[in-house]
Amino acid sequence: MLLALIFIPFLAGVLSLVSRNASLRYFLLGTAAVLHFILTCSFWFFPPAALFNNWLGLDRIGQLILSITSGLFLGAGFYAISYLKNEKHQQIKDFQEDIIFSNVPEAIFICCMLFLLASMTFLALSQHFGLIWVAIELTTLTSAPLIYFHRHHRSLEATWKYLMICSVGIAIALLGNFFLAVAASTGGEKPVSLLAGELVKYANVLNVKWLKAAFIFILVGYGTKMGLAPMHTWLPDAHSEAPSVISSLLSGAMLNCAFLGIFRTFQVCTAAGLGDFAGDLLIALGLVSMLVAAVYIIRQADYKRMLAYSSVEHMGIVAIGLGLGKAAVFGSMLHLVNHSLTKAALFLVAGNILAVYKTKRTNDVQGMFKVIPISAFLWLAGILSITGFPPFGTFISEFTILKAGIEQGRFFVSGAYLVLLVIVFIGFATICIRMTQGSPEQGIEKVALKQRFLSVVPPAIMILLILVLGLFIPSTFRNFLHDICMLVGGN
Amino acid sequence: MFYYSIKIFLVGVFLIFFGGILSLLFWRKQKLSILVGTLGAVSGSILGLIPAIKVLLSGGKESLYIAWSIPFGAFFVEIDAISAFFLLCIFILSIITAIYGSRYLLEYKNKSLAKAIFFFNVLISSMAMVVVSANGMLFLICWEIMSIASFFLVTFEDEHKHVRQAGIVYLIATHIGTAFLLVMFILLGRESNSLDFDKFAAIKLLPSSMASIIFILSLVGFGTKAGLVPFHIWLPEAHPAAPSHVSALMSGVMIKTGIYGIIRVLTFLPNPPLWWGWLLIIVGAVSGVIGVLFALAQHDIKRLLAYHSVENIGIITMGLGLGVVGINSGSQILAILGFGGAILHILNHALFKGLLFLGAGSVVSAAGTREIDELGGLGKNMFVTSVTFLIGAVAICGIPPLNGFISEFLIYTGSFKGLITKQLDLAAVSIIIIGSLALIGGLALACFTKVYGIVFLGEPRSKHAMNVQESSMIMLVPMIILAALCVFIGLFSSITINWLKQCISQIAGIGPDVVSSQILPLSNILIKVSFAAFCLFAAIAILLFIRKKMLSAEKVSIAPTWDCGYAKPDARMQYTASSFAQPLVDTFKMILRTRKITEPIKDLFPVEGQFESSTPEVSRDYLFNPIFRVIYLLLGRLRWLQGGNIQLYILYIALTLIALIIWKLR
Amino acid sequence: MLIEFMMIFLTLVNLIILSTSRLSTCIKVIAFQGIILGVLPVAGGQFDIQLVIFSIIAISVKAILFPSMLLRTLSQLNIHREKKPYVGYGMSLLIGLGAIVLSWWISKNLPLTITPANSAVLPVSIFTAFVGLYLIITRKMALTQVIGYLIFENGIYMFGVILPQKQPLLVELAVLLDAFVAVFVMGITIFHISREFDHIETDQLSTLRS
Amino acid sequence: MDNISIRIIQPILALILSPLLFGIINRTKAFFAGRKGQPLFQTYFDLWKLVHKGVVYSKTTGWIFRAGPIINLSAILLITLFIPLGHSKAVIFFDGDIFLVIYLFALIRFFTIIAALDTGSSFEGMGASREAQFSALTEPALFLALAAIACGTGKLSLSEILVSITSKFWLSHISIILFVAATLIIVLLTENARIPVDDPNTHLELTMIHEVMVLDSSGPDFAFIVFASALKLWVFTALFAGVLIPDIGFGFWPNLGICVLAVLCVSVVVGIIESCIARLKLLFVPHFIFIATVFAVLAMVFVLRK
Repeated sequence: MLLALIFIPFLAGVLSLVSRNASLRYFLLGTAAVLHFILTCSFWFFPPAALFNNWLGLDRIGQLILSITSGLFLGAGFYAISYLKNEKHQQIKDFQEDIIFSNVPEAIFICCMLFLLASMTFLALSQHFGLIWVAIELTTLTSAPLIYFHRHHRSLEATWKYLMICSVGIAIALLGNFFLAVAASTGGEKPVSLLAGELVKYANVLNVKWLKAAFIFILVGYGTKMGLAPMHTWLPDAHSEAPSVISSLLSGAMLNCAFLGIFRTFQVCTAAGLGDFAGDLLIALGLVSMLVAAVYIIRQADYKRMLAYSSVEHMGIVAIGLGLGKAAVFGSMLHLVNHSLTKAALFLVAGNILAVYKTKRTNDVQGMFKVIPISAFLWLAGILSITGFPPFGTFISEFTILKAGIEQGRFFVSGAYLVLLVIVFIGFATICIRMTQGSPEQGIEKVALKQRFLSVVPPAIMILLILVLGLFIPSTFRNFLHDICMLVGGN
Repeated sequence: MFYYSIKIFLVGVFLIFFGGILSLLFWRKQKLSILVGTLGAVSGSILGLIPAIKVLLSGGKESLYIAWSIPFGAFFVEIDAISAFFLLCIFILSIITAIYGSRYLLEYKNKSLAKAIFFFNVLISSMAMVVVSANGMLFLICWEIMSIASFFLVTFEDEHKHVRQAGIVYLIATHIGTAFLLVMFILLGRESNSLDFDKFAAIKLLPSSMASIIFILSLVGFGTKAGLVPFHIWLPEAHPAAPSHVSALMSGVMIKTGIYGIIRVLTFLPNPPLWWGWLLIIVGAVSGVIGVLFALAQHDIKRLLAYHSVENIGIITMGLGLGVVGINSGSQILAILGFGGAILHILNHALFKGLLFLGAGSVVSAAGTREIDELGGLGKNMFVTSVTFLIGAVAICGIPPLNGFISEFLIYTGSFKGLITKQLDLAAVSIIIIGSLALIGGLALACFTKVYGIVFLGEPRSKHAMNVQESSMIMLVPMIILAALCVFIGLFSSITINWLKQCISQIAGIGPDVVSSQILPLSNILIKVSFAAFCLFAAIAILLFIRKKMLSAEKVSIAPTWDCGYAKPDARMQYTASSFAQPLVDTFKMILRTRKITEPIKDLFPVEGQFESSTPEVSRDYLFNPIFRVIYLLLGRLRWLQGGNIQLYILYIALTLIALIIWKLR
Repeated sequence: MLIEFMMIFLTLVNLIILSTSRLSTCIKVIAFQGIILGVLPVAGGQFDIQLVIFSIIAISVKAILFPSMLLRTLSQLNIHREKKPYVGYGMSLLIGLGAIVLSWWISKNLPLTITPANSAVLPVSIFTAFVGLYLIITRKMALTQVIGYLIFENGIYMFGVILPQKQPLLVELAVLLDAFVAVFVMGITIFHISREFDHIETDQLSTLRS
Repeated sequence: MDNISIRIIQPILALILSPLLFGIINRTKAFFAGRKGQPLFQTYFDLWKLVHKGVVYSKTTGWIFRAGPIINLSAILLITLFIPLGHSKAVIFFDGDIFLVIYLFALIRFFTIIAALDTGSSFEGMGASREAQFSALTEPALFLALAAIACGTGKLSLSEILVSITSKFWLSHISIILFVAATLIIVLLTENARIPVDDPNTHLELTMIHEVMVLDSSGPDFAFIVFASALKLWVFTALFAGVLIPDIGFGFWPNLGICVLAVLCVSVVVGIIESCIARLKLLFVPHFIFIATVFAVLAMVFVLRK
């Protein structure tokens, strides 16, 4: 089963690479996404058996990440079909500078999307730290060509930075893995293998100092991929230059995958009684991320970059939640889900806005309610949700984290967290809400009317899910999240 | 059967909400969508009134607890006397404004009204839910929904820049307020490890420092919504921007939810220290005086009314402070008078401020401008509007025999009672209350004589005011009802005060029977007041009769106004609002900081001169803007981080690594 | 004995890289490093067949594939020298010397209970990693940065080699493969860069900011 | 002497005697100016004459202008029921009737002002504006003064306060009495539009406050207005006298007589003041009123000192 989960998208990718026929490719993309989703859903009811003596297995956290990824990919996949149909023409006029550029061939694009899905699945399933590393590197490599979809110098620059920075970061993470190996080997009489389960089980015999080193290196390494400041620098560039559907995938799914790597290491640390040590690090980086995000979100001139920075902020929130431990972990996990759904939806809507207004500058976008009412509504809902307004789920998760922080007496952390949240909100409110109001310039209205069905349904569903999560959390899901908290000694 | 009446309430709330949904569905057929929305609002409100009135009169609690799956959350709603009182205000004004709005909205040509109706209904239902929700999570969610709904109503005419600006200011202000509330609820929950209100109330022996922190947080958080100085900056922006019936609802009851929050928190925190009372009274006094002063300096009628909301919130807060002082000093009558005056004033303000905003609305829709100086002489063509507005104006100045006087009368009596105890601290707070109330009264009178005199009397000052005609009956009837209610409470105050017994006793934490025994002499006094009022009416009637007799023989002639010998009297020569207010504005210029642009006329045959004055919000210009400017500056300092240079980026990674190692691995 | 010499060589070539501006030299050095790294596991003396296979693969990738790829890119680009870097070559050399001392000191203080085949391996690996990172940070050419990345990874790889507990072969191979693909993609990107900008100086690649 | 039928004498006296005050004041001024001056009962003649005249209404005005005088007169009539002459109970009294009285004055002010604005004349507007300004400033002073005296006596109703100003109390609280009296006299001058705040019989409209507001009134309406202002003066003087002169304790009638006498004297004093002081520049009037507030606060301080 698990292998099937990995190989479906992989094979589909290969096929779409070789196939000559566009509609066939779309078909492949759609079917792969659907199959993958169905399989993933089935795992909720029939837990699959682990493979290769536990090298591949599906534990709670993996299942969470996997489900998010699969769900988002389903939405993004269908959105991508409508998007690609829009982007058919060979030569495209760039709207920022007067340059003509072409797109990466569709085959490569779809193939890479599917490969990305495969590698993310692989990551979610892999239980061995070596494999995790490999998988994360794979996600980087498969997503790089996607960012370079529009062949012009800005996306090229973004791609280059993405590649370089992430590779360096991941290399550092490799060193962290080696340290982990050292810690595992120098502790007890016989070396412990790098399987997550084993490490957790024998955590008490691990060598503490090396474990600490390992966590720091892995945190910085995977943190780069996850977008924690100040290693986040690739993120806004990549998200703003990639096609919106890709940005939504990167922001909604890939960041979580990097987070998974950190989470597993954190798991080992808590098991070894280093919870506070690791927690402090996570909180520190989390706060820095929120600060940096706040710096760039106020007065941000480009709404896609805005969303990207907000991803940095929310990754910071997730890190803080994990670092605070106990009740906060629940909030953190919930926030992971909420952020993925909201941010993905927002990026997809941003794609619609871009398609109609032909600009990424917030000042040039006005009167969305008159031009693209549905997208405008979704956009507004998304903005409210991403800034933590009830009745959206994000409010609950952020509130939970804040509550835990205050109840643990971490007043400075909680205070900074709250203040930064408010500042970010101010940034969003002053910039993004204005886009929906007012009346548009002439000439835009005509473009408006034809808005593809597929381009609004996925984000709409995601927003709806967030709304549901804000009003009602199924008890099974709640217990599920509680089990995840148990993994890191939460409650 | 036991939960019967709260179920009714919930059904009502649902009806209101459902009406909103329907009106959204029927957005194509404008008339229909307005109809269903209004019907939903009215019928739902009437249903909701039933349990509210029952609880308010008979006391007791109606509660319903349903477990809820979101963390710390529970669907826990409870109507006690306090909630019931606020529900009364909310639903009455909702019915009135909904009916009014159903006609008023038609003024907006070619604009989709369904959105306005929908959010209006959402606003009503969320307000109702806010005052009954007995669980922190539920409260916060309803609270924020209320904010969002009102935000969309404020930005209804979002094609104007200033409206968008107002909306943003409002949203940010209310969100910052909510941030304080989050912390407050979490702290309360920390003490009682639950977010249910009954658990909060069960907290005893709270460390006094913690209690004070919670109180301060609630004062800031709820004060922002209520519009206490200096957190009131959003208010004078938002109210003019919104459609008038929405302003009436917002100013009449929505900002009162902030007061509700403060009261609710006070019931959680037993035996408050004296300085809380001091704080409340000082904040209230400042809000009252500042509010009325700025109101005096405004030229925009709705903005002026908005500032008067600040003033009245100040009066209410002073009443609360007096009550707190009473509780602290163990003098029950003081507590009863303070809290009683406060809540009665809440009701009264809901009535006459609603009335005034509706009146302003009908003026605006008739004349098409909010500039007071452009109007004049509207009283002749708009008789009903002018009379109802006059009643509202007299009431808000606290002049007998109308309701505004009664609530101020209670607060005055309370403070005098505090004064004659000759205890220094009681006397001191009483002096503050008396002095500021007196000043507020005088200034409010100046302000409303200005508004009424300039808008409705004299000659039209511009073509806007030339040939206006009276609004339709659907808009007039609600105003008449409100005016009637004002008169009723003014004349039968002793009855009204007895209705509020339960509520007062619950706020003050005094047994109902004690309260009624304390209220008895008070209501006797109020009966005397009503008697005096009737004497007044009798005297008026008699004098009218006498004058009729006198004039029956003599001739009554009509002539132009005596203009002291000017050749060509002209409407432009009339006193304007700004010239009327100018002496007082100058007297308080060091607070108001009015900006004037003057171009005096020169030499014998002068070319035209000009004079402009504007009074911007001081606390925004001198308090908040600087703060935000500093924050933006500091954050802006960091913008070089994302310099675009990849080598630098990778250096960050290396440095972070080193820093973390040095931090944690030494 | 053998390892001792290897280490000395490695240190020297690292220093050379720091001080040279000639790209081709850098690439040759990469190849040289690759060979050494490939031999290193077996150089300890124990002849385990799995190890041998792996080292062969490693050599073929690190010492042959990478350099050839890079050389091909270089020939396409028709440029030979790194223009002026952020830090001059002499200065870089000094810094390199400092780094050597530092890495020896660090490796002294590391509580490494295991004994590697040779006490020099650890410091040299650290030094190598440092040099790689240093190149990435201070040089402007995209190509040089790729080279830096390779060296960086080599350093880390060396550290992995001295671990007593071998990663399973599969993982090792996967790691290699990843590195390979990474470099491959980077090569492509560099090609595009050169075509887009007709130079590969990444300090020009800074239009996206804030 | 709590029997209502006797207490009713107080308002009746007010009705009868109040127009006399203007006469007295004018005579005093005339005396100081060395003129003969108008007859003492001039005001009565004026009222009589006005009552038998017709009225001229401006075509700008509406019902407000017609209702104003009536409402004002009835309000002031109502007030007289609360004002005790001498140290006995008034016709109506209850705890807190002070507020009712003060706010009834506010009612009068309100309708005077809007009636003035109803004519649309710039002069009457100007008068209205000044009236609004000054009365807004006097209100705190009056309130604080009454609060002080209430605090001293420990009573909340006007009648009881005055009743409890016995000679004993008077001696023990002389400082308070004086401060309150000082406040009251200033308030009296301001509220009744006397010099130095306003000059009732100048005819330079620009300097007038109260007179200019009634420029357009005529006939019975004007009669009502004049009568109302006479009553207002009476009420304030009675209050002033009641506070200043203690209960000598010979029962109701002597007190009444003394009080009436005192009222007349006060009007003489007002006349003297008017003839000694020049009219203040309008900009200084707020300062003048502020002095009253200062006195009131001082009184308060002295009360709480005990």
